[in-house]
Amino acid sequence: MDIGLNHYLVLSTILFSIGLVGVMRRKNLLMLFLATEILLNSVNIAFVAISHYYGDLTGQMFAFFVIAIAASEVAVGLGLLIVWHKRHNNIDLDTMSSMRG
Amino acid sequence: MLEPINISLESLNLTTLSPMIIPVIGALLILIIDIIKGGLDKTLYVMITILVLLLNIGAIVESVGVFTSDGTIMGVFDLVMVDGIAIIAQLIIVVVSLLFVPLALSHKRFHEFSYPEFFAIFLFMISGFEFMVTTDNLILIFVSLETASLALYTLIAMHNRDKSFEAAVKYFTLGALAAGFFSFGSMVFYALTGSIEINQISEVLAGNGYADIGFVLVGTAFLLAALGFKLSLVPFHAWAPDVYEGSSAAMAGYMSIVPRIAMFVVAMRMFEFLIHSGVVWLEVVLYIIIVLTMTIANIWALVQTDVKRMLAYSSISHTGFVMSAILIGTTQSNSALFIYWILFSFTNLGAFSMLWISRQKHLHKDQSSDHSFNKFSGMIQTSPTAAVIMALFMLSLAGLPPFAVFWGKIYMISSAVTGGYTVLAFIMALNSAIAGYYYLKLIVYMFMKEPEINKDGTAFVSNATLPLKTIIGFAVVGTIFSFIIVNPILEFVTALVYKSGY
Amino acid sequence: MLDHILSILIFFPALAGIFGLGVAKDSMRAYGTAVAFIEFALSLFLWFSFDPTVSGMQFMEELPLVPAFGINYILGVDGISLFIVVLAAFFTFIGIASLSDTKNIKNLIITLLFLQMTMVGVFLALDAIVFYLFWELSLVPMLYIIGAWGGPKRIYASVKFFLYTFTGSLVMLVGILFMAYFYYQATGVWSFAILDWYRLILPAEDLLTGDIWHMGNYQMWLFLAFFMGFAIKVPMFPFHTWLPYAHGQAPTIGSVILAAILLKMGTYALIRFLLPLFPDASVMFMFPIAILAIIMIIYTAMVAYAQEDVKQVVAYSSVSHMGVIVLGTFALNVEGISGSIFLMIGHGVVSGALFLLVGVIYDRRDTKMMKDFGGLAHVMPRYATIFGIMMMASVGLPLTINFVGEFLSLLGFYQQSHILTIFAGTAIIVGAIYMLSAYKKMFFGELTNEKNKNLPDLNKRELFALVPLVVVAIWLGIYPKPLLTPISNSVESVVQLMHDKATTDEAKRRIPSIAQEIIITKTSTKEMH
Amino acid sequence: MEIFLYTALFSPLLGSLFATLFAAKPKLLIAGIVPTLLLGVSFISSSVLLAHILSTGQVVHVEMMTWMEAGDLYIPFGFVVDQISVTMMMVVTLVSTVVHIYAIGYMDHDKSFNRFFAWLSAFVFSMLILVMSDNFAGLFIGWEGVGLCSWGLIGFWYYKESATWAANEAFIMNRIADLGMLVGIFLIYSNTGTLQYTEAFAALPSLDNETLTWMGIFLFIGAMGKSAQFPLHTWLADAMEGPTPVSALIHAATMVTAGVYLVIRANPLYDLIPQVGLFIASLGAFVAIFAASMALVNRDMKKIIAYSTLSQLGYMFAAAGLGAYWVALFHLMAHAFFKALLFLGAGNVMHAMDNELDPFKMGGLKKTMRGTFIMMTVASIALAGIFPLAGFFSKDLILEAAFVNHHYIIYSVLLFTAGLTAFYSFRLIALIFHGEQRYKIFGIHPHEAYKFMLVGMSPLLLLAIIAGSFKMPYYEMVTALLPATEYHVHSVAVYWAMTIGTQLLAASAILFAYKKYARNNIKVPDGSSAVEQTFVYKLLINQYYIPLIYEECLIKPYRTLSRVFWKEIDQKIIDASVDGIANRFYSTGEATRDMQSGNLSTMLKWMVAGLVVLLSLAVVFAFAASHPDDIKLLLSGLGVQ
Repeated sequence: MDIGLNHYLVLSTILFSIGLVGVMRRKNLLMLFLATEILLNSVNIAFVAISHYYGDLTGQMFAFFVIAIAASEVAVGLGLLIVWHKRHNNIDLDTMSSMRG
Repeated sequence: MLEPINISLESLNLTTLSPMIIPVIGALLILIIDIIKGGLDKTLYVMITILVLLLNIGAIVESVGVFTSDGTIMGVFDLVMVDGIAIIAQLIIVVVSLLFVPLALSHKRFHEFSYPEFFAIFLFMISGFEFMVTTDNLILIFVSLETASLALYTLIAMHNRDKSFEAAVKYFTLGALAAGFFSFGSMVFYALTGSIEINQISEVLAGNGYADIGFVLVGTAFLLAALGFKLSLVPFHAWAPDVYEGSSAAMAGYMSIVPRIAMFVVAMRMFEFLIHSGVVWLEVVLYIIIVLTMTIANIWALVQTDVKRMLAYSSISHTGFVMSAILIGTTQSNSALFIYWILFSFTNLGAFSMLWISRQKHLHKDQSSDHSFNKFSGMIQTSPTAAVIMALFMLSLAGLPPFAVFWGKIYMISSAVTGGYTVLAFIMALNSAIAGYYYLKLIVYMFMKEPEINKDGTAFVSNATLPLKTIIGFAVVGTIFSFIIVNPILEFVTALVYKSGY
Repeated sequence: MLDHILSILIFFPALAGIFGLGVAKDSMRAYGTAVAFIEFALSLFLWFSFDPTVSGMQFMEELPLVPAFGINYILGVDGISLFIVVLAAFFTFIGIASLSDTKNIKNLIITLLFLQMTMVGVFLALDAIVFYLFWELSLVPMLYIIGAWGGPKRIYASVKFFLYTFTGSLVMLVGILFMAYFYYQATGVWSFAILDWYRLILPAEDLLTGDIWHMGNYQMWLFLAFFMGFAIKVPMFPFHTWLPYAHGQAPTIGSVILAAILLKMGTYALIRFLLPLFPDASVMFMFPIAILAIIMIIYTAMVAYAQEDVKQVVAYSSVSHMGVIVLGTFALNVEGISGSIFLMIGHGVVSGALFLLVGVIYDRRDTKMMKDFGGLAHVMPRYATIFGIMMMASVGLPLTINFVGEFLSLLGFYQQSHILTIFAGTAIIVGAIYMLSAYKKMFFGELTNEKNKNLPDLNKRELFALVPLVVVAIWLGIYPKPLLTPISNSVESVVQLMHDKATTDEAKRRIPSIAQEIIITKTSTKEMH
Repeated sequence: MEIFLYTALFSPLLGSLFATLFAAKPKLLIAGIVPTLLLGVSFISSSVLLAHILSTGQVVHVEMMTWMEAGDLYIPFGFVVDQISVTMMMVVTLVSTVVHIYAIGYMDHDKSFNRFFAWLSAFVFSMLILVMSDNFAGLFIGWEGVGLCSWGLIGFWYYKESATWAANEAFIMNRIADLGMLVGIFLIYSNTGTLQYTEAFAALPSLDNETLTWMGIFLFIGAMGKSAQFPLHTWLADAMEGPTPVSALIHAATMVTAGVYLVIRANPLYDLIPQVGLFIASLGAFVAIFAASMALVNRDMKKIIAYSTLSQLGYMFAAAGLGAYWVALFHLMAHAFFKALLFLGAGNVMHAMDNELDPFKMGGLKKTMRGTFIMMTVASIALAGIFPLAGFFSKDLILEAAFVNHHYIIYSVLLFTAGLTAFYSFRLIALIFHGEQRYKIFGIHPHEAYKFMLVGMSPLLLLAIIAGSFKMPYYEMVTALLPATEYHVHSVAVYWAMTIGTQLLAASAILFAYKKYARNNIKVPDGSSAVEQTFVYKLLINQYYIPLIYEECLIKPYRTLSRVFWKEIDQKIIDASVDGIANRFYSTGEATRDMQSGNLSTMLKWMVAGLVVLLSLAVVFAFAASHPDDIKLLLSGLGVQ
């Protein structure tokens, strides 16, 4: 059987769901970032597939931008993560709840 | 193999970019100055920023003229779309930023302001917001959204307190998730229509008569979640109070106004065509979300012990209030949205600035947080003027006439009435009744209790300098004499909104 | 001068309040008294330059505020509002003059002056939004007065007062916006000018024939929305519970202003808004409201009888009297409405005086409990006399100011319903019961309590405040004509307007037609097409 | 003539104001003299007016100024002096002048001497307004005015608990009746459109009988209050707490007769509704015997006289109810004279006895207090209706009226009451003035009152004797206004039989009373004697337990109910629910704020959850989208268009 658009979309959806689950389950900040990366990249797959399907480049452009943004997010994210680790030397989510209510 | 496309430069009509470019250039300038000679005083950067923003305003005013003469201008491969709401939003963004910048010149030194990067990033963020409102291209929206957000996370983190880092991390993580939502949503629409420009999407959808409504709704759900996060609509609001508490009062005030107006514009572009083309689902969901946002935020604001956190919740509830404009989706309601936000930003910025000038370096022993209520008790006796001004802002936020927010409120409720949302109108009214309580709470503390912590009123103006006082004075004047400026604003806004077809 | 006298009346006190910031603390009372006196003189000037034969608005002023949205700053005065304004000025003067020294008296007086601005504004505004503006604004100074100078539970009382009324008036605000929207639909222009609204006839179902719960029955819904706001202010039963707290905790001056003026806002608004705007709905709700009013009269009178705190007695008695006012208002005929307006003045004078009197003894003894007194007539004959006179005025003895109002109100409503009027008439009985027993507890009997053995009688300042009130209370009881004529003139035009606007037969029947041409002063907004 | 009218009306006010000037000051003789003189002036001008009326027969009518004017309502301050009001004026001014003179002596030692005269003259003023007004509103002013003054005068000794209680009772009971009167006034206005006597009465015949009946009933309710008719009678006996001159003036001669005056004044109305008239007459007869019975056993001198007043008022109402208005008025006048005299005499006795009121503790006073003895005896004879004193003529007329109108029950009741009256009056006389001097054991040294007081009382004495002779000229005068009902008993024989019979009855009652109480071995009853054990005695001495019933069934329930309203309903229900609503929001906030846990992964879960909810909603709606009309319908409730 040949791989059609739907398969890609299903794949991306699955990946996205995995990402969501990860986001919800992970208590480790780093892992959290990775989960978000999965989210974004699952979307990329879909974009690329769709743009191939339609035969126009917009989708791929979007994918590139997403990649770029993902990268810069990681930059900022890791920066924050490092500072946090310096101060508390852990990166456990449950420790950061000084503000509540 | 694509043929090379040749485009004439003027067809790009790059002038449309000018409002966004100016802050970028300014930011680069700052960085360069810092590279050439470091360790310069913050005042320099503040003033440069102010100048840049003034230029920016000039550019926007320019485009106002162009717009009023010959309608919406598309530029740069139709990526940039300068229409009425874009212009108004840009004006709000830049003016508020202009009001924000001097707050950096506080009496106590907070070292984020001593970094030139702070101002550079600030300017980048502004241009990001401006891009966000001047396009209907989902890519550009996405990119600019992220630019602005990432800059914002950094600015928050630069406040360099434990809480601020925590806030930044929370905001960032949730933001990343929201980004995922946004991209997925736009992906769905792209899949449906093969386009990522909102107006084309709407055409295509209208063309096939919303054949596969199910997927439209899915896409909308994702976008709604993403925008809802940025607008801090319940249930996507969870970050807001913490981030407000974590960041400096000034920054919190800024955050309560500028990012939201940008997002409002995006939401208008994204959702109103759906509503008008009869997507009942969106109406219902928005209705529920709005009511939830107004009510729950109010109810949680009731029980706060820290003024800044209370204001955070109150601004959430105000957002819900304003969001109803998008649900109603008439010209009146859309203009009401901007009018409300303009008037609201006066008062809210003023309120946060009042907190900012009362910011101490070190907390008093029986003071739970920076701006706990009991800190303000008996303020009328120790520093009456400050107390009266604070009370003024509170009353305005509570929507008491004749202060600024009142006019926005009546116009908004009236638009609900006119749009046929009777029940919603009453819910709005009753919510501002609930809100009355917690604004009153602060007034009670200030006017009716004996001084507890600050026996001498020094703490209330500990951070005050001339620039800060000027800003507050500006806010005060804007709040009290709003009834003079309401009419011109109303006419201006309505004209522009109407002309851009909302 | 005359063209802007109303604006002057409104803003002079506020301005004076701002300048008051510059006055030294110890000479503040003199300043306040002077300002209040000037204001009072101005109001008298307004009265004398007022033409009693004209039934419509006079001294109208108009200024665009938010013309794009039809909000204009429109002022005007007619027989209905004139005397309440004079009363407001009068009582602020009396109140400040009789003010005994308290902590930060400066803030207090400045607050009072701002309060006066809002009060006068409410009664002079002819634009719904401007009206609403002053209406809401009046809460703030009162909140501060109760909350800062009040008794032990002052914060609870003040916040309750604020939120309760605030909530009500927000519902009213929605009503106002609806009204403007309907006017917009009918005419294509936004306008909040009351006089424009007067010319708007809203659809209404007949209570007897039509289905009243039909959404299209706009009059009814709007009526309810407005009524919500007013009823809480009046305060109508069962929305009255904020009042005892407010009075119980407020300082004397607060109670005086509250009872004398602020409560009148509600009843005034009933006449200014509800009746002319929604004649059919008014008829539709005449009996329900009348029954509420009767409950107010009897029930609160009995509650007043049960009180142990003399101030609470007076507080509940005001609720009871407001019941009569509301009843007279909903008589929907000239006698009734004129009577209720006159009773507003009368109740203002009397209850204000009674609160002042309670304040006198509170200053001396720091208690308001009647069990602490008894036999005061021995030591304070003058005080007992004036209290007695005011008490008799309060129970509506003929030749005192209240009788005229009560008589006319009841007489007016008698023409709508005989039985209900008989019930309402019990006011004169139950009123006598609680007042006389309170008076007996305070003044009669042997002087038992040691602390009362050598209380000083009224001093000059107190006499200065009280004697004029006694004079007014009796003078207007004997010769009410100078007030009654202009009042009934304006009321006639209101009633005629209602009759003309009424659509249902029931309303036409209930609302009499006065054989006279009436003119609604036109505002500058476009005519109805 | 107007000038005399005004002087007659306003000089008492002047006197009152003058006395008020010194109200708070210690005793000042002038504060008593001046009002008295001014009352004299008022009396003289009233007599001038009387002469004027008698000579010319024209009514004096003035309209001083407008009082109320709103819509169709127009009420002036108008005063009229006609045959009726001039009679009342004469009675009022004369009696009150006498009482004033008397009071100067009586209140001699009272520290509130000045205040007393302020109140007393004020009363006269309101009474004059009451009788002279030419419209119902003015009548009502006077009506309430006298109520106020009687409140002030009953409670004159405000430090006495009983006095103040009686004062409030009187005021409130009158208020209850006044409500009836007010409603009557409303009725008249809403049916005739005016409150002026002449116009209103002119409009009456055109009204249907039912309306008229209601008018009559409500007005009469008002009359019942002032004239203390059953069941509103209890206040009158308690009102005796006031100083004796007050009892003489207000609660015997003038105020209590206001009710009778009202009925007489409204005679055109009551002529149209005989059924109500009959009711009034029957009630009057009932009250006559009812009060008399209570007077039989009572042991309080003043209360006894009060009850006799009550019973005489019953006579008046009986006459008025039967349409014999002029007779009622005539009896009113005569009664005013001898009853005032009786009271003032009682006042002297009280002074002599150090305010002792129990006649059983007196006895044998005729030696020491000859003048008083004579006066009271004469007054009592007049009261008993013995020929040729005033009482005979007036009372016999009433009996005749009853008889001739074939109301034999009323007649016999009244006749029997006449006997009782004679008995209890002379029981009193006998106990006070005859027999041995029982007061000695209480160590009291009686003394006669001041000369000038006795002199002051003498006009009343004279009138009590000769008033009867005015009958015919008076008849001539007053019937110009009132229906002339000249009674002709069927036969001379019956007439004489009746008259002599009545006389014999009264005389025998007197003798019986003397025989029983003028003995020397009267002992102060101490509840031991057999008589005091009988049920009837207990019933009478306790005033048929009516005050008790009022206390138990009206006052106490009212008190408790008020408390329940306050504590339970007002605070626990209404206020609590208001606060409850407010607190609900707050508590909800407190309860749910933990949802804002501040934990990052919880927040993430919130967001995802939100998204999931949205998606599931999307799915649901996608299915429902096939038939959107139902959705619209469902949503219209939300106001969504």
